[in-house]
Amino acid sequence: MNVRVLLFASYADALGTDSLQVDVPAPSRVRDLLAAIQERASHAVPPAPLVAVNSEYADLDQVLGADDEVAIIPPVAGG
Amino acid sequence: MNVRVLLFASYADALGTDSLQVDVPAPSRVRDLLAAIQERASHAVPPAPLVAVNSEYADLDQVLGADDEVAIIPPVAGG
Amino acid sequence: MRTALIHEPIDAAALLQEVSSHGSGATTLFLGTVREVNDGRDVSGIDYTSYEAMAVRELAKIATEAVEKFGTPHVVVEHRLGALGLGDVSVAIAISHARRGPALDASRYVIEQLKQRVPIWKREHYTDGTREWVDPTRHGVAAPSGGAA
Amino acid sequence: MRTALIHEPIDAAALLQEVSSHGSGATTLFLGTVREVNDGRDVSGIDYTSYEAMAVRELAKIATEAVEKFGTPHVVVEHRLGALGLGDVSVAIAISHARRGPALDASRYVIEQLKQRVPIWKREHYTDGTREWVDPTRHGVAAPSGGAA
Repeated sequence: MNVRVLLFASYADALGTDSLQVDVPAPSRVRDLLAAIQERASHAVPPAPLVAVNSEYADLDQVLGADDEVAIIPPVAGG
Repeated sequence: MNVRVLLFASYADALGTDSLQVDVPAPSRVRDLLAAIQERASHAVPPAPLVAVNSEYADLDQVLGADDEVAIIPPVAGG
Repeated sequence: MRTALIHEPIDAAALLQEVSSHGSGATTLFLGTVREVNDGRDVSGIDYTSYEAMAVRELAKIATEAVEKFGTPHVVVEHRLGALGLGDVSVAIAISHARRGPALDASRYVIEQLKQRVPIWKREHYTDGTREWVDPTRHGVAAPSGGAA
Repeated sequence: MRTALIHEPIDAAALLQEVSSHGSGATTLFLGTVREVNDGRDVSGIDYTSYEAMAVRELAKIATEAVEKFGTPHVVVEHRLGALGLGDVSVAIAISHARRGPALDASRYVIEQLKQRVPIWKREHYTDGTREWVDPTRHGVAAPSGGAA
Protein backbone atom coordinates (compact mmCIF):
# COMPACT_ATOMS: atom_id res chain seq x y z
CA MET A 1 0.00 0.00 0.00
CA ASN A 2 1.00 3.60 -0.55
CA VAL A 3 1.31 5.75 2.59
CA ARG A 4 1.53 9.53 2.49
CA VAL A 5 4.36 10.87 4.67
CA LEU A 6 4.69 14.53 5.70
CA LEU A 7 8.11 16.06 6.36
CA PHE A 8 8.87 19.30 8.17
CA ALA A 9 11.64 21.73 8.95
CA SER A 10 15.13 20.12 8.87
CA TYR A 11 13.75 16.80 7.60
CA ALA A 12 11.99 18.47 4.67
CA ASP A 13 15.21 20.35 3.87
CA ALA A 14 17.30 17.18 4.08
CA LEU A 15 15.01 15.24 1.76
CA GLY A 16 14.29 18.20 -0.49
CA THR A 17 10.53 17.75 -0.21
CA ASP A 18 7.74 18.19 2.31
CA SER A 19 5.97 14.94 1.46
CA LEU A 20 6.66 11.41 0.22
CA GLN A 21 4.56 8.53 -1.01
CA VAL A 22 6.08 5.37 0.48
CA ASP A 23 5.15 1.87 -0.65
CA VAL A 24 4.98 -0.64 2.22
CA PRO A 25 3.28 -4.05 2.49
CA ALA A 26 -0.19 -4.13 4.09
CA PRO A 27 -0.31 -4.47 7.05
CA SER A 28 2.71 -2.46 8.17
CA ARG A 29 3.63 -0.79 11.41
CA VAL A 30 5.13 2.66 11.92
CA ARG A 31 8.55 1.03 12.41
CA ASP A 32 8.29 -0.69 8.99
CA LEU A 33 7.52 2.63 7.32
CA LEU A 34 10.49 4.26 9.07
CA ALA A 35 12.76 1.44 7.84
CA ALA A 36 11.56 2.03 4.28
CA ILE A 37 12.28 5.75 4.62
CA GLN A 38 15.74 4.98 6.02
CA GLU A 39 16.47 2.90 2.89
CA ARG A 40 15.54 5.80 0.66
CA ALA A 41 17.17 8.55 2.65
CA SER A 42 19.61 7.25 5.22
CA HIS A 43 21.05 9.90 7.57
CA ALA A 44 18.44 12.51 6.58
CA VAL A 45 15.99 11.21 9.20
CA PRO A 46 17.05 9.51 12.45
CA PRO A 47 16.07 5.83 12.90
CA ALA A 48 13.45 6.54 15.61
CA PRO A 49 12.05 10.04 15.22
CA LEU A 50 8.79 11.26 16.73
CA VAL A 51 5.92 10.20 14.49
CA ALA A 52 2.31 11.30 14.28
CA VAL A 53 -0.44 9.38 12.52
CA ASN A 54 -3.42 11.49 11.51
CA SER A 55 -2.24 14.39 13.71
CA GLU A 56 -1.76 12.32 16.87
CA TYR A 57 1.55 11.13 18.31
CA ALA A 58 1.91 7.41 17.59
CA ASP A 59 4.27 4.70 18.80
CA LEU A 60 6.45 2.50 16.60
CA ASP A 61 4.08 -0.46 16.81
CA GLN A 62 0.99 1.33 15.58
CA VAL A 63 -0.49 -0.45 12.55
CA LEU A 64 -0.96 1.74 9.48
CA GLY A 65 -3.81 1.83 6.99
CA ALA A 66 -3.57 3.04 3.41
CA ASP A 67 -5.47 6.26 4.13
CA ASP A 68 -3.33 7.24 7.12
CA GLU A 69 -1.32 10.43 6.97
CA VAL A 70 2.01 9.92 8.72
CA ALA A 71 4.12 12.87 9.86
CA ILE A 72 7.79 12.61 10.80
CA ILE A 73 8.29 15.17 13.55
CA PRO A 74 11.71 16.83 13.99
CA PRO A 75 12.60 17.94 17.53
CA VAL A 76 9.96 20.55 18.33
CA ALA A 77 11.07 24.10 19.16
CA GLY A 78 7.95 26.17 19.77
CA GLY A 79 7.60 29.00 22.26
CA MET B 1 11.89 58.84 77.18
CA ASN B 2 8.98 59.42 74.86
CA VAL B 3 8.71 57.08 71.86
CA ARG B 4 6.45 57.73 68.91
CA VAL B 5 4.40 54.67 67.93
CA LEU B 6 2.54 54.32 64.63
CA LEU B 7 -0.61 52.22 64.37
CA PHE B 8 -2.25 50.93 61.22
CA ALA B 9 -5.37 49.24 59.92
CA SER B 10 -7.14 47.11 62.57
CA TYR B 11 -4.80 48.28 65.35
CA ALA B 12 -5.46 51.94 64.55
CA ASP B 13 -9.20 51.23 64.56
CA ALA B 14 -8.99 49.33 67.86
CA LEU B 15 -7.08 52.10 69.60
CA GLY B 16 -8.99 54.91 67.88
CA THR B 17 -5.79 56.62 66.71
CA ASP B 18 -2.99 56.14 64.22
CA SER B 19 -0.20 57.18 66.59
CA LEU B 20 0.71 57.18 70.28
CA GLN B 21 3.40 58.79 72.40
CA VAL B 22 4.53 56.16 74.90
CA ASP B 23 6.72 56.93 77.89
CA VAL B 24 9.29 54.21 78.64
CA PRO B 25 12.51 54.23 80.67
CA ALA B 26 15.76 54.80 78.74
CA PRO B 27 17.15 52.38 77.70
CA SER B 28 14.18 50.21 76.72
CA ARG B 29 13.78 47.37 74.28
CA VAL B 30 10.96 46.77 71.82
CA ARG B 31 9.44 44.22 74.24
CA ASP B 32 9.30 46.84 77.00
CA LEU B 33 7.47 49.25 74.73
CA LEU B 34 5.01 46.52 73.75
CA ALA B 35 4.37 45.76 77.43
CA ALA B 36 3.62 49.44 78.03
CA ILE B 37 1.19 49.47 75.10
CA GLN B 38 -0.46 46.29 76.42
CA GLU B 39 -1.08 48.09 79.73
CA ARG B 40 -2.78 50.97 77.95
CA ALA B 41 -4.74 48.92 75.47
CA SER B 42 -4.90 45.27 76.35
CA HIS B 43 -6.58 43.08 73.72
CA ALA B 44 -6.39 45.77 71.03
CA VAL B 45 -2.87 44.70 70.06
CA PRO B 46 -1.53 41.15 70.47
CA PRO B 47 1.38 40.61 72.93
CA ALA B 48 3.98 39.94 70.18
CA PRO B 49 3.00 41.69 66.95
CA LEU B 50 5.35 42.43 64.08
CA VAL B 51 7.26 45.62 64.83
CA ALA B 52 9.29 47.96 62.67
CA VAL B 53 11.76 50.52 63.95
CA ASN B 54 12.49 53.36 61.53
CA SER B 55 10.81 51.46 58.67
CA GLU B 56 12.76 48.21 59.18
CA TYR B 57 11.45 45.03 60.77
CA ALA B 58 12.92 44.72 64.26
CA ASP B 59 13.07 41.96 66.85
CA LEU B 60 11.81 42.18 70.40
CA ASP B 61 15.26 42.72 71.85
CA GLN B 62 16.16 45.75 69.77
CA VAL B 63 17.12 48.69 71.97
CA LEU B 64 15.14 51.86 71.33
CA GLY B 65 16.32 55.46 71.25
CA ALA B 66 14.16 58.51 71.90
CA ASP B 67 14.10 59.52 68.24
CA ASP B 68 13.07 56.12 66.96
CA GLU B 69 9.77 55.74 65.17
CA VAL B 70 8.19 52.42 66.07
CA ALA B 71 5.42 50.90 63.98
CA ILE B 72 3.17 48.10 65.16
CA ILE B 73 2.43 46.05 62.06
CA PRO B 74 -0.88 44.15 61.79
CA PRO B 75 -0.84 40.98 59.66
CA VAL B 76 0.01 42.24 56.20
CA ALA B 77 -2.40 41.62 53.36
CA GLY B 78 -0.97 43.21 50.24
CA GLY B 79 -1.28 41.90 46.73
CA MET C 1 14.44 47.59 38.25
CA ARG C 2 11.68 49.85 39.53
CA THR C 3 9.14 49.58 42.32
CA ALA C 4 6.36 51.96 43.27
CA LEU C 5 3.25 52.46 45.34
CA ILE C 6 0.73 54.28 43.21
CA HIS C 7 -2.68 55.81 43.74
CA GLU C 8 -3.84 55.62 40.12
CA PRO C 9 -4.87 52.61 38.02
CA ILE C 10 -1.99 50.30 37.06
CA ASP C 11 -1.12 50.27 33.33
CA ALA C 12 -0.08 46.64 32.75
CA ALA C 13 0.79 47.19 29.08
CA ALA C 14 3.20 49.98 30.05
CA LEU C 15 4.94 47.66 32.52
CA LEU C 16 5.37 45.00 29.83
CA GLN C 17 6.90 47.64 27.61
CA GLU C 18 9.17 48.78 30.42
CA VAL C 19 10.76 45.34 30.95
CA SER C 20 11.03 44.48 27.27
CA SER C 21 14.56 43.91 26.04
CA HIS C 22 16.17 42.30 23.00
CA GLY C 23 18.15 40.15 25.42
CA SER C 24 14.98 38.62 26.84
CA GLY C 25 13.36 35.42 25.63
CA ALA C 26 10.62 35.30 28.25
CA THR C 27 8.43 37.90 29.92
CA THR C 28 6.06 37.26 32.80
CA LEU C 29 3.33 39.48 34.15
CA PHE C 30 1.51 38.79 37.39
CA LEU C 31 -1.61 40.77 38.24
CA GLY C 32 -3.49 40.67 41.52
CA THR C 33 -7.12 41.70 41.09
CA VAL C 34 -10.05 42.35 43.40
CA ARG C 35 -12.31 39.33 43.29
CA GLU C 36 -16.00 39.24 44.03
CA VAL C 37 -16.05 36.47 46.63
CA ASN C 38 -13.68 35.94 49.56
CA ASP C 39 -14.29 33.31 52.24
CA GLY C 40 -17.82 32.93 50.93
CA ARG C 41 -18.69 36.61 51.37
CA ASP C 42 -19.70 38.87 48.47
CA VAL C 43 -17.11 41.60 48.09
CA SER C 44 -17.98 44.96 46.53
CA GLY C 45 -14.56 46.59 46.81
CA ILE C 46 -11.34 46.84 48.80
CA ASP C 47 -9.55 49.79 50.42
CA TYR C 48 -5.77 49.34 50.36
CA THR C 49 -3.77 51.24 52.95
CA SER C 50 -0.08 51.13 53.75
CA TYR C 51 2.75 52.26 55.96
CA GLU C 52 4.10 53.90 52.87
CA ALA C 53 7.59 54.91 54.03
CA MET C 54 8.31 51.30 54.98
CA ALA C 55 6.37 49.61 52.16
CA VAL C 56 8.38 51.55 49.58
CA ARG C 57 11.61 50.30 51.11
CA GLU C 58 10.43 46.72 51.56
CA LEU C 59 9.17 46.52 47.95
CA ALA C 60 12.49 47.81 46.67
CA LYS C 61 14.35 45.26 48.81
CA ILE C 62 12.28 42.40 47.38
CA ALA C 63 12.89 43.55 43.82
CA THR C 64 16.62 43.88 44.53
CA GLU C 65 16.65 40.35 45.92
CA ALA C 66 14.92 39.12 42.76
CA VAL C 67 17.43 40.93 40.55
CA GLU C 68 20.33 39.32 42.42
CA LYS C 69 18.79 35.88 42.85
CA PHE C 70 17.55 35.45 39.27
CA GLY C 71 20.08 37.53 37.40
CA THR C 72 17.91 39.95 35.47
CA PRO C 73 17.62 43.73 35.96
CA HIS C 74 14.20 43.74 34.25
CA VAL C 75 11.95 43.68 37.31
CA VAL C 76 9.14 46.21 37.73
CA VAL C 77 6.59 46.11 40.55
CA GLU C 78 3.70 48.46 41.19
CA HIS C 79 1.20 48.19 44.04
CA ARG C 80 -1.89 50.36 44.04
CA LEU C 81 -3.36 51.94 47.16
CA GLY C 82 -6.76 53.49 47.77
CA ALA C 83 -10.30 52.38 46.96
CA LEU C 84 -10.43 49.60 44.36
CA GLY C 85 -13.49 48.06 42.74
CA LEU C 86 -14.15 44.53 41.46
CA GLY C 87 -11.65 43.48 38.82
CA ASP C 88 -9.30 46.37 39.54
CA VAL C 89 -5.59 45.50 39.51
CA SER C 90 -4.01 45.88 42.95
CA VAL C 91 -0.50 44.70 42.12
CA ALA C 92 1.48 44.13 38.93
CA ILE C 93 4.83 42.35 38.64
CA ALA C 94 6.53 42.43 35.23
CA ILE C 95 9.78 40.54 34.69
CA SER C 96 11.79 39.63 31.63
CA HIS C 97 14.75 37.27 31.43
CA ALA C 98 16.80 35.52 28.77
CA ARG C 99 15.16 32.23 29.80
CA ARG C 100 11.70 31.23 30.93
CA GLY C 101 12.64 29.28 34.09
CA PRO C 102 14.11 32.22 36.01
CA ALA C 103 11.41 34.59 34.69
CA LEU C 104 8.69 32.33 36.11
CA ASP C 105 10.58 31.72 39.36
CA ALA C 106 11.23 35.43 39.87
CA SER C 107 7.57 36.31 39.40
CA ARG C 108 6.54 33.81 42.07
CA TYR C 109 9.31 34.97 44.39
CA VAL C 110 8.22 38.59 44.25
CA ILE C 111 4.50 37.96 44.87
CA GLU C 112 5.17 35.51 47.73
CA GLN C 113 7.63 37.85 49.45
CA LEU C 114 5.36 40.84 48.88
CA LYS C 115 2.47 39.04 50.57
CA GLN C 116 4.63 38.16 53.58
CA ARG C 117 6.60 41.34 54.11
CA VAL C 118 5.21 44.52 52.60
CA PRO C 119 3.15 46.52 55.11
CA ILE C 120 -0.04 46.91 53.12
CA TRP C 121 -3.48 46.18 54.51
CA LYS C 122 -6.85 45.79 52.94
CA ARG C 123 -10.33 46.41 54.21
CA GLU C 124 -12.94 44.51 52.26
CA HIS C 125 -16.35 46.03 51.68
CA TYR C 126 -19.16 43.51 51.38
CA THR C 127 -22.41 43.78 49.47
CA ASP C 128 -24.33 43.64 52.77
CA GLY C 129 -22.78 46.99 53.73
CA THR C 130 -20.29 45.63 56.29
CA ARG C 131 -16.52 45.93 55.98
CA GLU C 132 -13.60 44.17 57.57
CA TRP C 133 -9.78 44.19 57.69
CA VAL C 134 -8.38 41.10 56.00
CA ASP C 135 -6.17 38.98 58.27
CA PRO C 136 -4.46 36.19 56.29
CA THR C 137 -3.05 34.71 59.53
CA ARG C 138 -6.53 33.73 60.69
CA HIS C 139 -6.69 31.03 58.02
CA GLY C 140 -5.03 27.65 57.74
CA VAL C 141 -2.26 27.25 55.20
CA ALA C 142 -4.50 25.29 52.86
CA ALA C 143 -7.31 27.85 52.80
CA PRO C 144 -7.49 30.62 50.21
CA SER C 145 -6.63 33.90 51.87
CA GLY C 146 -6.91 37.51 50.87
CA GLY C 147 -9.42 39.18 48.62
CA ALA C 148 -6.99 39.56 45.75
CA ALA C 149 -4.61 36.91 44.40
CA MET D 1 -10.51 28.50 27.09
CA ARG D 2 -9.18 29.35 23.65
CA THR D 3 -6.07 28.38 21.72
CA ALA D 4 -4.91 29.56 18.31
CA LEU D 5 -2.07 29.62 15.85
CA ILE D 6 -1.95 33.08 14.31
CA HIS D 7 0.00 34.77 11.56
CA GLU D 8 -0.39 38.33 12.87
CA PRO D 9 1.24 40.04 15.85
CA ILE D 10 -0.05 38.86 19.24
CA ASP D 11 -2.07 41.44 21.20
CA ALA D 12 -1.12 40.67 24.81
CA ALA D 13 -3.44 43.32 26.27
CA ALA D 14 -6.39 41.73 24.48
CA LEU D 15 -5.52 38.33 25.96
CA LEU D 16 -5.43 39.82 29.46
CA GLN D 17 -8.84 41.31 28.82
CA GLU D 18 -10.11 37.99 27.52
CA VAL D 19 -9.25 36.06 30.71
CA SER D 20 -10.36 38.77 33.12
CA SER D 21 -13.17 37.76 35.44
CA HIS D 22 -14.66 39.09 38.66
CA GLY D 23 -14.08 35.64 40.11
CA SER D 24 -10.33 35.90 39.58
CA GLY D 25 -7.84 37.18 42.14
CA ALA D 26 -4.72 36.48 40.06
CA THR D 27 -3.87 36.78 36.38
CA THR D 28 -0.65 35.57 34.78
CA LEU D 29 0.70 36.35 31.36
CA PHE D 30 3.67 34.55 29.84
CA LEU D 31 5.27 35.91 26.69
CA GLY D 32 7.97 34.22 24.66
CA THR D 33 9.98 36.72 22.62
CA VAL D 34 12.71 36.54 20.01
CA ARG D 35 16.01 37.30 21.68
CA GLU D 36 19.13 38.66 20.05
CA VAL D 37 21.62 36.03 21.17
CA ASN D 38 21.23 32.25 21.20
CA ASP D 39 24.11 29.88 21.96
CA GLY D 40 26.48 32.79 21.53
CA ARG D 41 25.32 33.61 18.00
CA ASP D 42 23.77 36.95 17.03
CA VAL D 43 20.19 36.38 15.94
CA SER D 44 18.45 38.76 13.53
CA GLY D 45 15.09 36.99 13.35
CA ILE D 46 13.26 33.65 13.50
CA ASP D 47 10.92 31.90 11.04
CA TYR D 48 8.31 29.81 12.84
CA THR D 49 6.73 26.96 10.91
CA SER D 50 4.32 24.29 12.04
CA TYR D 51 2.41 21.15 11.21
CA GLU D 52 -0.67 23.26 11.73
CA ALA D 53 -3.38 20.60 11.69
CA MET D 54 -1.62 18.77 14.50
CA ALA D 55 -0.33 21.81 16.38
CA VAL D 56 -3.85 23.21 16.68
CA ARG D 57 -5.04 19.96 18.24
CA GLU D 58 -2.04 19.57 20.55
CA LEU D 59 -2.33 23.17 21.79
CA ALA D 60 -6.03 22.66 22.53
CA LYS D 61 -5.25 19.43 24.40
CA ILE D 62 -2.68 21.19 26.58
CA ALA D 63 -5.09 24.00 27.41
CA THR D 64 -7.81 21.47 28.23
CA GLU D 65 -5.40 19.65 30.53
CA ALA D 66 -4.61 22.95 32.27
CA VAL D 67 -8.30 23.74 32.67
CA GLU D 68 -8.93 20.34 34.27
CA LYS D 69 -5.74 20.20 36.33
CA PHE D 70 -5.91 23.71 37.77
CA GLY D 71 -9.66 24.28 37.81
CA THR D 72 -10.05 27.48 35.85
CA PRO D 73 -11.69 27.94 32.44
CA HIS D 74 -9.74 31.18 31.90
CA VAL D 75 -6.87 29.86 29.79
CA VAL D 76 -5.98 31.52 26.47
CA VAL D 77 -2.93 30.57 24.38
CA GLU D 78 -1.78 32.06 21.09
CA HIS D 79 1.31 31.01 19.15
CA ARG D 80 2.45 33.09 16.21
CA LEU D 81 3.87 31.62 13.00
CA GLY D 82 5.86 33.23 10.19
CA ALA D 83 8.80 35.62 10.14
CA LEU D 84 9.43 37.31 13.49
CA GLY D 85 11.95 40.02 14.31
CA LEU D 86 13.88 40.74 17.50
CA GLY D 87 11.60 41.37 20.45
CA ASP D 88 8.51 40.04 18.67
CA VAL D 89 6.18 37.91 20.77
CA SER D 90 6.08 34.29 19.56
CA VAL D 91 3.76 32.85 22.21
CA ALA D 92 1.38 34.29 24.79
CA ILE D 93 -0.29 32.39 27.63
CA ALA D 94 -2.89 34.28 29.67
CA ILE D 95 -4.52 32.63 32.67
CA SER D 96 -6.68 33.88 35.48
CA HIS D 97 -7.72 32.00 38.61
CA ALA D 98 -9.31 32.75 41.96
CA ARG D 99 -5.91 32.18 43.61
CA ARG D 100 -2.34 32.92 42.64
CA GLY D 101 -0.82 29.48 43.23
CA PRO D 102 -2.80 27.65 40.54
CA ALA D 103 -2.54 30.64 38.15
CA LEU D 104 1.26 30.52 38.38
CA ASP D 105 1.38 26.71 38.18
CA ALA D 106 -0.92 26.62 35.16
CA SER D 107 1.18 29.16 33.28
CA ARG D 108 4.30 27.07 33.78
CA TYR D 109 2.47 23.86 32.87
CA VAL D 110 1.27 25.25 29.55
CA ILE D 111 4.64 26.63 28.40
CA GLU D 112 6.54 23.47 29.42
CA GLN D 113 4.07 21.17 27.68
CA LEU D 114 3.94 23.41 24.62
CA LYS D 115 7.72 23.25 24.28
CA GLN D 116 7.70 19.46 24.50
CA ARG D 117 4.69 18.53 22.42
CA VAL D 118 3.47 21.12 19.94
CA PRO D 119 4.89 20.56 16.43
CA ILE D 120 6.34 23.99 15.79
CA TRP D 121 9.86 24.57 14.50
CA LYS D 122 12.00 27.63 14.24
CA ARG D 123 14.76 28.57 11.87
CA GLU D 124 17.03 31.24 13.30
CA HIS D 125 18.57 33.86 11.03
CA TYR D 126 21.94 35.14 12.17
CA THR D 127 23.51 38.52 11.54
CA ASP D 128 26.28 36.80 9.51
CA GLY D 129 23.65 35.80 6.93
CA THR D 130 23.47 32.11 7.87
CA ARG D 131 20.36 30.38 9.18
CA GLU D 132 19.71 27.16 11.03
CA TRP D 133 16.88 25.01 12.37
CA VAL D 134 16.86 25.07 16.17
CA ASP D 135 17.17 21.62 17.76
CA PRO D 136 16.64 21.79 21.54
CA THR D 137 17.62 18.11 21.88
CA ARG D 138 21.20 18.85 20.85
CA HIS D 139 21.83 20.63 24.17
CA GLY D 140 22.29 19.34 27.69
CA VAL D 141 19.52 19.91 30.18
CA ALA D 142 21.40 22.71 31.90
CA ALA D 143 22.04 24.75 28.76
CA PRO D 144 19.67 27.45 27.57
CA SER D 145 17.84 26.20 24.51
CA GLY D 146 15.70 27.81 21.88
CA GLY D 147 15.82 31.33 20.53
CA ALA D 148 12.72 32.44 22.39
CA ALA D 149 11.89 31.74 26.03
